[in-house]
Parts: sequence; C-alpha cells; structure tokens
Amino acid sequence: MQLTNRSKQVADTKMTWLERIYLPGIFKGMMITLSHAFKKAPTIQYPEQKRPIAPLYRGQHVLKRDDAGAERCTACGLCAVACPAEAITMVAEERAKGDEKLYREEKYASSYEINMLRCIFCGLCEEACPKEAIFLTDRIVPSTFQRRDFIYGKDKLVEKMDQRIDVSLRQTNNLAEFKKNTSFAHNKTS
Amino acid sequence: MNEIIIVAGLGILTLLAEIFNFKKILMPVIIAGLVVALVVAVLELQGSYFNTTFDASVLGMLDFDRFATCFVVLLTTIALLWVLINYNYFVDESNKADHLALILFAIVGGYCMVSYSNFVMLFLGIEILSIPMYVLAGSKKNSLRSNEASLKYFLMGSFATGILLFGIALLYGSVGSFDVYIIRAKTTSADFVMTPMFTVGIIMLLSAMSFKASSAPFHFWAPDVYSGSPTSVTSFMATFVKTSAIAAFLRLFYTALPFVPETFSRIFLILIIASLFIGNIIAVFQINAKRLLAYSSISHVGFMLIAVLFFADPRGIQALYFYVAAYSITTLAAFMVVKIVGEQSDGDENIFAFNGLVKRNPLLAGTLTIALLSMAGIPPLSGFFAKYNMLFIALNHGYFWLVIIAILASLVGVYYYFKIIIAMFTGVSSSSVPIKITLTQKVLLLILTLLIIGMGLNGYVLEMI
Amino acid sequence: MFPIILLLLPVVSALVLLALPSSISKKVAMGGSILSLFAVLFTLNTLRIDAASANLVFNKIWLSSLGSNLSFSIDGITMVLLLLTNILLPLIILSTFNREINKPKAYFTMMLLMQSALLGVFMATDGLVFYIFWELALIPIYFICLFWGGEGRQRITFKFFIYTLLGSLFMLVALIILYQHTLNHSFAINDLYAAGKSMTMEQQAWVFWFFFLAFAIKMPVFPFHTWQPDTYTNAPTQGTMLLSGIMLKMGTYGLIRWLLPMVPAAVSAYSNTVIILSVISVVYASCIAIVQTNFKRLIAYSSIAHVGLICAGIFSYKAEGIQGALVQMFAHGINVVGLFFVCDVIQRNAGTDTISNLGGIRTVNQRFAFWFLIIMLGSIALPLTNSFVGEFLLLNGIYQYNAWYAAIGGLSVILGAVYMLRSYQSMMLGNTSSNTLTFASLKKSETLFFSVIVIIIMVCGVYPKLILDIAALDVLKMIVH
Amino acid sequence: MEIIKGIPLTSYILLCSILFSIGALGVLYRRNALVIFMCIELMLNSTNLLLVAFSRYFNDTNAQVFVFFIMAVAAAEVSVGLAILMLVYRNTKTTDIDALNKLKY
Amino acid sequence: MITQYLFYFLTFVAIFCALLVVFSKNPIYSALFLIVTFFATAGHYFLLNAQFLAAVHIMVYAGAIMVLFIYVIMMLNLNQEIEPHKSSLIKIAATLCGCVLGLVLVAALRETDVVAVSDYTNPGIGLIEKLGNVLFGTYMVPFEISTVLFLSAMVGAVFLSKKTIH
Amino acid sequence: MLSSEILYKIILILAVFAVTLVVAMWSTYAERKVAAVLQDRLGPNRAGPFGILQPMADGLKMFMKEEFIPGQADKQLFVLGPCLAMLTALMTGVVIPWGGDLTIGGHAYKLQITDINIGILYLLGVVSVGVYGIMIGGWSSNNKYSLIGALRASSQMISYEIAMGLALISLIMMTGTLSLGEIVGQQDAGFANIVYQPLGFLIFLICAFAETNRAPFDLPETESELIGGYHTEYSSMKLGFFLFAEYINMFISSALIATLYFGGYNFPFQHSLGLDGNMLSMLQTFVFFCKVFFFIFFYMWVRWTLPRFRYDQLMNLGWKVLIPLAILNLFITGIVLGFRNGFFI
Repeated sequence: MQLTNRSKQVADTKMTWLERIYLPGIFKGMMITLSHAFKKAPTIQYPEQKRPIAPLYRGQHVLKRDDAGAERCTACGLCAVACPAEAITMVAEERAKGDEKLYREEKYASSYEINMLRCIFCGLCEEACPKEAIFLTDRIVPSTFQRRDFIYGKDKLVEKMDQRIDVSLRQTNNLAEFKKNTSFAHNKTS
Repeated sequence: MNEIIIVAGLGILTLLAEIFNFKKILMPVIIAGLVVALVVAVLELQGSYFNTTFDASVLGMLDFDRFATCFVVLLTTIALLWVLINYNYFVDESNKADHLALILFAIVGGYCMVSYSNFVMLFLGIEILSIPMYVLAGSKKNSLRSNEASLKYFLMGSFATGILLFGIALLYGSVGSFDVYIIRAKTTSADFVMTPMFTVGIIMLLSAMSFKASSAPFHFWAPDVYSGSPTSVTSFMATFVKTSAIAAFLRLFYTALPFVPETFSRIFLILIIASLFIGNIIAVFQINAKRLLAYSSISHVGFMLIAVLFFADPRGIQALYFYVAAYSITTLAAFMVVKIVGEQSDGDENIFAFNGLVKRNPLLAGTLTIALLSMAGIPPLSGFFAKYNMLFIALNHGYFWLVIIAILASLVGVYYYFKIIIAMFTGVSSSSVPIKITLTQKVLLLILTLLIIGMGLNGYVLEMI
Repeated sequence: MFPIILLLLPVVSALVLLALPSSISKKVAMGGSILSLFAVLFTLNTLRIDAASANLVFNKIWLSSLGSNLSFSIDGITMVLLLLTNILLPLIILSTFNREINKPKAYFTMMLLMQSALLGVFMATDGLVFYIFWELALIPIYFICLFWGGEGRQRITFKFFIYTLLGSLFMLVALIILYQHTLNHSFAINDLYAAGKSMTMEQQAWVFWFFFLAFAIKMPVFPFHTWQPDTYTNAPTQGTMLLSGIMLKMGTYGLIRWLLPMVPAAVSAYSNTVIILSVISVVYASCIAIVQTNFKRLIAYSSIAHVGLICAGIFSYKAEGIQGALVQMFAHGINVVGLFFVCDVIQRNAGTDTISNLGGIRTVNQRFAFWFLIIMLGSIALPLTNSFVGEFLLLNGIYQYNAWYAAIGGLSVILGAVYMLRSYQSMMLGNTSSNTLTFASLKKSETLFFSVIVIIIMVCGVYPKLILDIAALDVLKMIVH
Repeated sequence: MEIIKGIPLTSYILLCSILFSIGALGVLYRRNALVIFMCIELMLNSTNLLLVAFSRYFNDTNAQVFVFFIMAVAAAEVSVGLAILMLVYRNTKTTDIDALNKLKY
Repeated sequence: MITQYLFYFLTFVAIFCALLVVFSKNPIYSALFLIVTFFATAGHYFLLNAQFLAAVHIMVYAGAIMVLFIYVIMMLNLNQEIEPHKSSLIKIAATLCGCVLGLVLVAALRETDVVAVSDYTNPGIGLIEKLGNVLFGTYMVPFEISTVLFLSAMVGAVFLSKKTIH
Repeated sequence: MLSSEILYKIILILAVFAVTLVVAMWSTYAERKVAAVLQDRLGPNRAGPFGILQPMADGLKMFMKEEFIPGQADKQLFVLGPCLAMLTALMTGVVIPWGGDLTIGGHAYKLQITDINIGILYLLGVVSVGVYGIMIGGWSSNNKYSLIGALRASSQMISYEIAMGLALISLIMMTGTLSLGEIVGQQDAGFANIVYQPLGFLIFLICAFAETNRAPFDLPETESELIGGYHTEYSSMKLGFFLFAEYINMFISSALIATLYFGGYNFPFQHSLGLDGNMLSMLQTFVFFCKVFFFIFFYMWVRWTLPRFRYDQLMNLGWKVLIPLAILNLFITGIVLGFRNGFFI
C-alpha cells in the first residue's frame, strides 16, 4: 500500500566496490552538509523577534471583571463541568454584606484554580461560561520550576483593575453578537 | 639457515591455510616440508650442498657448524616424529592451523638455539621457542589444569628470561661483545681477568639456562607444566624443547666460554647432583604418569649436564648428543603411549590407568616397557649407552663419587619406572576393553621401538657429531 | 662362526614361534632348543678336534668409538656352561608339557631369549658385550617371574631386579675403570686383562670389589642372598629352574673368566676374605635349610650352600678348585633343575610344597620316589653321582688353600645330607596325608624328564672325565698364566 | 659529550642491580600474577638500562640494538602473557597464583 | 653539574617507584608507579644520549605494554588486591631473598672498574641513523627472525583469547 | 646557551601555550558555531558580538560549578586523570614548527620550541601516553559507564596508533628524517607530501580522528549509550580539562596534518613574493594557522556529517582495513623508493 510518493524501495543488493570503500559516499555527504552552510538560517531570535500568532490562539485564561470592577464569575461550575481535562476547581461562597462592589452576583468563587499542566487550552470553559467571566487570551503561560506554580489561583487568573486585559482580540464577530444578546441573564445590568 | 627458512615458510603457509581454506591437505604438506628440511639438513651435514649460500653477515649471527647441523638434524627428526605421532591430535582440532603454526615457529626457535653465534640469537631463539610453548601449554582452554600450567610456565619462564638477560648484560659489560667468538677470544686471552661482574653474569646465565633445561634446583615449573599441559604438548616440551635447551647450554661453552665448566665445576656438580636426586626421589612418590615422567626428565637432565660439565672431553659432545637423541626418542614413545592410554581413561594419566595394559593392548604395553627400560638404562637399549657414556666421561675425569651417586640415583629411577611396568603387567584394569589403535600408530610404535633398541647398538648416532 | 649361530638359534626359534599359532608353541620351543643342543654338541666336537679353530671365535667391528667389538669365543670353560645351558633348556621346556601355560607364546619367547642372553654372557670376550648380555639375561627372567609368578610377585621380583641391577651397575663402573686403563682403548678381554694387571693395588681393589659385588649378588653369596629364596619360591617353576640352574652360574662363571685373571693382585689380597664369606655362606645356608618348612625354599637355601662352596673353590685359585667348580656348576645345574621339577610335581599333585603337610608319597607313587631319591643323592654328593666329583675337587682345592676352610666347607656335605634326607623322609616316607593320597602317576613327559636327569647324574658321576676333559686344558692355562 | 661526566659507570651498574633486585623481590613477594608480571617487566627494564649505560661508556651501538630486541620481545611476551592471564581469570575469577593449586599431587 | 643532580633525582624516582610497584596494595597503583619508573628510566636514556631508545621506550613500555596492563586490570576489575591468606612467613622469606640478591649484586659489582673508552668522539651512537645501520646490517638476521617471534606471539594471543565453541 | 636564547625560548613556550589554549577555547565556540552553520542555525550569539565571548562564559560556568568527587571513587586518581589528559595534550605542541625564522638583532630565532631529531617519535610517544588520562579517569570514577568508556578509549587508541605509526613510517621512509623541521623544509623545496602519500594521508587522517576521540570515532563518550563515557562522573573544571584536552588534541593533530602532509607553514610561490625574512615568517605563520583552522573546521564538518561507528565496526576498520592498507602503502613506498634509489637495477 503506497501512502506517499516519497517512499523509497529498499533493495539488499550487493554493493559495488566503489560503494564499499565509502569514500565517494562520504564525500557526497560532506558536500551535503557543506551546502547547508550557505543556506540562510531560519532561526527567529525570540525575545526580540516574535512569530505572528493565529487570531484564534488560545493562551492563558483570565477571569474578567465587569466594568465596575466586580468579578463576573458566579461560581456556577459550568466551566469545570465542561473542562475535558478536569483542570478547573472552584469553591463557591455567598456574597457577604458590603462586598457588592467586589462580586457582581450573590454567589461568588472564593477560590478558583486552574491547573495549567492539565489544561489543554481547548476553550470549552469559555464557551460554557454563562456570565462571560472566563476567557482564553493570547498570552503564553510562563514556565516555572515548581509544579505547584502551575496551579493558578485567583491571584493570577483574575485580571487586575489597572491592567485590564483586552479579550476582544480573539472574539469573533459571531461570538460578539451572541454575547451581546440581552435576553440572557448575564448581560443584564443589575 | 635453509631449514629455518623452510620451516618458517611452512609456518606462514599454515597460517594462510586458515585464510584460504586448504586445511585438509595441511598435514601432508607439513610432513613433506619437515622431511625436506630433514633431507636438507642431512645433506648439509654431509657437506655436499647448500653450505655457501649465505654470506658472512648471516653467519655472524648463526653459525651452522657441524654441531649445529647435527642438532638441527636431531631436532627435525624429533619434530617430524612428533607431528606423525600426533597426527590424530590435529585431525579433530578446530584450531589446527594455530597449533601447527605455533609448533612450526617453535621449531624455528629451536634451530636458532642450537646454532647461535651471537647472544641476540640465543635470546631470540629461547623466546621464539618459549612463547609458542606458553600458549600451547594452555591450549586446553577449559581445563583449569592446563591454564595453570600455562600461567606458571609463563611466569617462571619470563622470570628466567629476565635473569638470562641480566646475565648477558653483565657478560657484555665485562667483555664488551655479544659475539661468541669474540667473547671466546677475549676470555681465553692471557690477560683476561675474571671480574666479579663476569662471575655474576656467568652465574646468572647458568641459572637461566638450567631453568630452561629444567634442571634442579630450577625445576619447579617442570612437573606442574608437564602434567597440566595436553599430553601432546608435554611430549614436545620434554623432547624438542629440552633438546634445544641443552644444546644451547652446551653451545654456550662450546663456542663462547670454554673454560667456564671447569672454573665453575662446583656449581655444575650441584646442579647435576640436585637434578639426579630431586628428579629421581620425588618421582618415586608420583602417581600421575606425566608428572612421573616430568621428574624423570629432570633426572635425565642431571645426566646430560655431566656431559655439559665435561664437554671438553673428546667424547663429551658426542655423549651428550647421543643422550639427548636417545632420551628424546624414548620420551616420544613413552608419551605416545601415555597419551593413548590417557584418552582411554578420560584424560586420567594416573598410574592405575595403566593397570593390565598388556591385556588390553600388548603393543602399547611392549613399547612403553621398552621405553621405560631404556630410560632406566637397561642394556642393550639406547638409554643404557647414553648413561654409559656419561658415567664413562665422569670416570675419565676422575669423578668417581659422581658416578656412584649417578648409579644410586638411577637405581632409584628403576623403582618408579618399574612401578608402571608392574602396573601394566600385573595390575587389574578397571575395564578389559581392548584399546584400538590405528595402523599408522602401530607402525609408529614399532618404528620408535626399533629406534630405541637400535640406536644404541649402532654407533651411527654417537659418531654423527 | 659357531658363537653367532649359537646366539641366534634361540632368537630365530623365538621369531618362528611368534609367527606360529600359540597351540604349538611348546613344540616349536622344544624343537628350537633341541636344535640348539645339537649345535652345541657339534661345537663341542669341533672344540675337541681343534681348540684353536677359527670357527670358535667371532669378531666383528661394532661400536668402534666406544672401543667395543662384537667378539665371542668358545673355549673349554665356556663349553661346560654352554653345554649346561643347552641341555637344561630342552628339559625346562619339557617340564611345561602337561601344564597349562598362560600366554605360551610370550612365555617361550622369553625363555628362548633368556637362553640366547645366557649364551652371550658365557661366550662374550668383550667387556661391554658381556655387560650387555649380563643385563639382557635379567629382563626375560624378570618378566617371567612378574607375569607368571605367584602371590606378591611384584615386590619380590622387583627386589630381585634391583639387587642384581645394583650389582651389575657397579660391574659397569669396574669395566669402565678397566677400559680407561687399557692402552688402545678397547674392551677386548685380553686388553682388559692387561689393563687390570697394570693398575695399582688400590685401583685393583676397587675393580675387584665392584666385580665381586655383581657376581656375589648373582650367585648369591652371603650377605647378598636375601633376594634369592623369595624369588625362587615365587617364580614359576621354569623360572626357578632358569634362575637356579643357569643364571646362578653366570656369577661363578664371571668369577672364573672375568675376575680372577683380571686383577690378580687384588685377588690374592682379598681371596681370604671372600673364601671366609663363602664358607660362612655355606654353613649359614645349610643351617637355615634345615629349619625350612617349605621344600622349594629348602632347595633355594641348599643352592646357596652349594654355590658358596663353588665360590670358595674358585678363590682357592688352584686347578683342582676351578675344575671342581666347573664340574660342580654343571652338576648343580642338573640336580637343582631336577629337584625343582620334583617340587613342581609334588606341588601339582599334592597342591602344597610345605614339607610337614606331605608324607607317604612313596606308598602312592613309587617310581616318583625313586627318581627323587637318585636326584637327591646326587644333590648331596654321594659317590658315583655327578656332584661327588665336583665337591671332592672343590674341597681338595680349598684344602690346598687352607685346611680349616676345607674342614668347615666340608660340613656342607654333612649338613646337606641332613636336610635332604630329612625332607625326603618326611615327604616320601611315613603316612600319607590328605594331600598326598591322590598323588597321580607320572606322565610320560615327566618320566622322560626324570630319566634324562638321572642318566646325566649317573653318567657324569661314573665317568666325570666327560666334563673334566672339556675344560682341563683351559683351566691349567689360566692357572699357569 | 660530557653529558655523563661526573657519573661513574658503577653508579649505573648499582642502580640497575638494585632495580633488578626489586623486580626479583616483587616476583617472590607478590601473589598476584599481574603484579608479578609487572615486576618481571621491571627486571627487563633494569637490564635495558644497564645495556644502554654500557653502550654509552663503551661507545658501542650493539648494546642499544640488543635493547631494541629486548623491547620487542617484552612486547610479544606481554601480549601472550596477558592473554594467558585473561584465560586463567575467565576460569577461576582470580589472578592470585595461590588459587592455582590443581597441579599438586 | 645539572646532569649529576638529574641523575640522582631520576635514580631516586626510579628506585622509590619501583619499591612502590612491589608494595602497593592495589594493582593499578603498581602499574602507575611502574609507568613512573619507566619514565625515570627514559630520562636516564636521555642522559645517556640514547634519545631514540628513550622515545621507543616510552612508546613501547608506557604507550603499549602498560596500557595493556591497565586495560586488563580494568577489565578484570581488580580494584583491591585480594590476598587474604598470604602468610607472613612467605613475605619475610621473599623479602629476605630479594634483599640478599640485591646485596650480593651490589657487593659483587660495587668495585667494578670497567675500562670505559675515554673519548666520546662518536656521540652519534644513540642516533637513529647509526642504530639503523647496525640493526639492518649486522643484526639483519635477528631482525628477520624476530618477525617469527611476533607472528607466534600474535597467533598465540589470538588463539588464547578466542572463545571456544563447543 | 645564550641567555637571550633562553629568554626567547621561554617566551616562545609561553606563546605556544597561550595560543594553544586560546585556540582550544575558541574551538569550543567554533564547534558550536560550525554545527549551527551546517545545520542552518545561528549558534551562540548572545555573549558578546556573535557570541564571541561564549567560551569565557563557559569557562566561568565550569569554574563556578560544584567540585564533586563520587564517594566510591579513587580520590587521587580521580584528580590525576584530567590532569594527565591536559598535560599530555599540552606536551605535543613543542615540536611543531609554527613558522619560518625570525631575525631579531641579527640572530635567527626559530618559531619552533625544539627541533629534536626524533620529533615524530616524540609525538607518537606522547600521544600513546595520552590515553592514560582517559583510562585513569574512567577507571577511578568507579562507574560502569565510565569504565566502559575508558576501555573503549584505550583499545581504540592502541589499535589506531598502529595504523597511524605505519602510515607515518611510509612518510619517514620517503623523507628520511624524523625531525618535523626537516620534513617541513623538504616540502618547501618540493611538493607537499600529500602528493606523494595520498593513501598515507588518508590513513593518518582517519587515525587522527580516532586518536582524538572525535566523531565518528567518539565511542568512549557516546552520550546515547554511555552518558558521556569516561567523564560521566566528572564535573566542574575537571570535566573542563577533559573537554579542553580534546580540543587541544584536535588543534595539535590539525597542526600535525598540516605540517606533515600540507607543507607546514610553506605556501606556493612564497619566495617569489619578494618579502623580507620576518615578514615572510609572519605570513608563513598566518598561512600555517589558516591550514590548521581549515582542518579544525574539517574535524567539525565531519562530526556533523558522519554517523558514529558501532564498536565492532570501529575495530574492524582499524585492524582489517587500515592496518593492511598502511602496510600496503608501506610496501608500495618501499618499492617506489627502491626504484628511485636504483636498488632494483
């Protein structure tokens, strides 16, 4: 069964004398390597140069706040259910008096963790989220030395008020349209 | 020199046989080659051909005088007989070519040892002979005994080589040459003073040479090595190697240092007496036939050294030549039988293996009996004439007590030789299966027997040299 | 020519014997030995006609570098022993008829080779050749004893071998010493004689004692006899016969031919010692023979006694002594072979040779007792038997040397009579024992054997000149020389 | 050349004797076949040095050629010797020569 | 002057290391000290103006022979010497023998007055040209014969090292 | 000896050492750079311009690393190993002629530390001793991989030394001298030796690769099977010594190849340029280093082209191919020389 056209038929033929002394073969090989010396190196100097990334690139998650700065997440758990890698865990809690500024809903996630080593960056959490709370961004999850550092808590996931993260870059028009639909509860302003 | 070329060529041919796969016809070729070497040597002996083919530079190192040529004839004969006797040994041997090549190279070494006229050749000859022997002693690779024999032989042999070399160096230091004739001229000149260095050198040379000839008290290796090595190899050691060593020993004085045996006669006497007694007395307690023959060979060296001591006697060299010849042929015969019998009893060469041999194969028993009687010095076998000559020479020089000692020692010798004879004739063997031997073996046994009987009765060998 | 023919005849018959099937070995051996006998008789004839005949001498260049030639010659003294050997050998072979012999081929070959070697010893006139045959004679008898001997033979035969070898090795040294003193470096007997005479007293003494050691062990003379009784008892009958009948004479012959003329000074100096030894040997052996319980051992000891007397006679160095020795050697050979055959017959029929277990054989087998009687009387030197002449002459010779020695030596006759008659009495007379009841009658060959022996005993006893004449001239020559 | 001036030949002879004796001592003293073998090499080496010294003081090339041959032979001997040692080790798992006692009666 | 100091230094190194060869517990140390001894000897060769031999000595002994030794030690993994039952009696006897031999040699050779040639007008004896001429002239035969030696050593070593097939 | 000459020699020795070390240091850089170039990469380029200071950084790193000696190791030998490797590597430089004569103050100075008459033998001797460093290091680590690496190294080096020696003997037969200075001088007069000894050159080249444990003969330190071979247990500067020794060896063997087969510091038409002595010497030295650098490059080039041998292939190549070839070469050389010298006529 021929799968590609690049396969080569191998035959156990006896080598000729010239082949057996190997020198021409070696010479040929040397020339091949040498010829590569004159090719342009395709290296990209990373920190300085960056490759363009795909518009749909799915990188590190972010838990969005609403415009007032309250966390959108209501700890419904849909994202955790949707996660095929079971990377998301959370603990829900009732909003205390006086915290209305902090949490948009009456219920909130007192702890929200994503294990970045398990996460496969499929984006299903994003799709499952009814409150437009979790989004995947184009940021790269940085490497660290310890395993535990890859379990991202709210400290790393929730966006800082002074460094708002623009998630619109990856949002397709369809999605934007869909999310603008006010018939859904989450788009209602309180 | 011609023989050296022929045999060395044969050796290389043997190695080529492994590559080009003509191992089947190897044995006949080698036998033919050895026969040619023998014929050439005999022709050289008669002075008719081949004598002037090499120029003086060759002769500066090797001197094929009558002494050398005679010993070459003897050595070639021994080698030829050995190869014939051990024909079977090589037939079913997977390393046939290796073995044969080693043996042939060893023969070259032997030639060098009997014909050297420069110490370089003596040294090289000894080594060329020894190195194949070290290997062959261990050629039964899975046998611990063979390994041990090889290692012991090797260590002891190298040690002796070291001593030999130091002796040569000291000799050189006091004389200033390696050439035997120059040494002779210098040492026999009137103004030669024996310095301590010269003396020490001579003593070291003597020790090393007596080691190679396995004379007591430098004999420790011999019994172990003889009994541990494969029987064929042992027979080569006991005949060819010993002949070469003794010839080299004698040649040392014959060519280079004619006055030494007289001056150092006390050392010689110690060697002789120690060999005679240690060899004979320890042999009495042996139950392994090969070990027994090893000790007996030590005692024979004692006899041979008598001739070395008195080599200046008009019959000294003749007597030694005859002794060595008789001893070698006899030993070949004895070992041939020991080997055949040993094979029958799964490599066990105890004396009990010979029990009732006369019923199992009268020819073997007969040959061994004749050989042992000859070794014991019973007339009219060749061994008698050999010993007779030695006693004669000793008496000639007034060493009456030495003769008495030799006689007493050889009486002890009779005891252990007869132990085997008695075992053969009266012992009850564990198996009564007749031992089958091939026609070639029969013929060889007969030839050897005739040689043992005939050599003494015929003055040819004695007067050859 | 004769010597070599005599030497080779047994060898040839041995070869023929080897080639033929073993069932007829006995007959072939017999034929061969009889042929030898005829040859020796023919030689005797030649000797009588012309003692200087060239045919009696054989000389061939051999090991010239060793100074040795193959030289043999036959004179009267030799002739006696040749005769003895060649007469005894057919008899010894005859004694095997009606006996089962294991491996007959080898057995008879050994015997014939032995015969050849013995003849060589007697005829050799070259030192080295003599020595070689001397040793060569040892080999066949050793193997005969070793292979066909009785219980414990390994040790006993070995002792025998070592003893004799020791002696002969010393003889070799003596020969070499003599050889070195010869003028023209030769082993020829006359050169050796000359050399021996030219040597100093001390050298002669060494040579003398070395030779004597070899001969004394072979004969044997006290105190070198310890190998002998055991070996005689242990060897097969034929071996014993060879040993006692012929081999023993090698020693005495050696004394006459090789020792006495070789070193006269030493002989005259030491003959006294030797004769004393011999006389001791006579008395000692006789006394021991008296207390023997085994008949074979008894004969062995008697043999020592007889030989002792012969030795003493020889060393008296008188014509009578030497003549007597020769006659007695012949006579003893015949008698002792007869006695051993008697012993063999008894052993075969009664199954034992212990004297006390036997008795009354005469009542069972009268003819056997008769044969035994005559042989026994011959052995104790009754007048009209062959030994009488010998012993008489011997004692005469010794008497001329020293009367006391003769007197003590003469005891041997009396003591001999004592032990022989006593043993005859207890074996042949008296009551039959369980062992002797079934004593079978003699076979034809046995009768033949005994009759030949008895005839020789009688003839030589009655007409000793037969033997005396052969050697008389040569003995005189030797004494005068 | 005055390079060896001031050092008598005797010094070299003594040095070589001492080295030789140390080698011999080692052969007797040690039980390990390998070390014994090394000590034998030491002995050969002392001989070489002695010959070279002689050659220098006698102004003779022969001795140096002899040394050449000794070296050659030593090399050959080592190859065989080590092969033997390996062979023994393969069977006994030791190079202690005291462990080799099969050949006593 | 400097040659004398060199001589004594090299002598000291040679003897000291030779002793350590004998008395080191570990075979590999013995081997290494032997190499040092060889180097000291090579230094002596240089002092004696035998440069060619010195180089060959290093090549053959240090470069080939001792490498083989160390190779074998490594292969057999003889880390620590196993000499459990070496009786002290044998040790003492051996030491005695060695010392006696040394003493005898030294005593005998102490007073040797070898007549050395006084003029060293021919300093080239250690040079390769001279050696080559002698080796391929006078010593032609031994040179040729030594090939037999090497052949046999080679065949022997190969034969011994081959695994036997049953 | 003149004191100025001694001073000159000392300076020269120091210079050669310095050059050797510098070349070796930058060889490590060159290796990575060449590898990158041949593999369409950029290679080190962070430390300094084009990463030229990379060796410094590496060296610094080596020095800063923890000294670690395994507990079961033989302490003294563990330290001795790398030292020996380094020592023997450095010793080889003394006989190589780096250029023509320099005339300073009317006195001619050779650009060669010493021109001993047995130069080639000296080289062979030192090279043959070089294996000890690796063997001792590998053995004393008390680690299986190290031991196997050491065994491989020793057997490989011994095996290939023979072929190398034989190839050199042909050369020596032709030139009739063992002195490297003379060999170079002869090539000035005639052609470079490569013309006469192409086969010998090839054998020498291959053996040089094997002797320096360079790919494709880097069996003693195969990462994939032996985790680094004899220097598995080494760290810090001791490892650095081993690596360094390898690069020095590479440098020296390149220099040797250039000297023996490519005319040394000579270049065609050098005398027709009309330069004065010192200028010519400078130029010659420059040319020589160019040749050397080419061969260093060649080493690296081969490393990134050819796959590593299997161990049995290595031995087969050495014993069954190279040695017979070298003997054949010797034979042919002998016959040709015989004809030239009229031996057969």
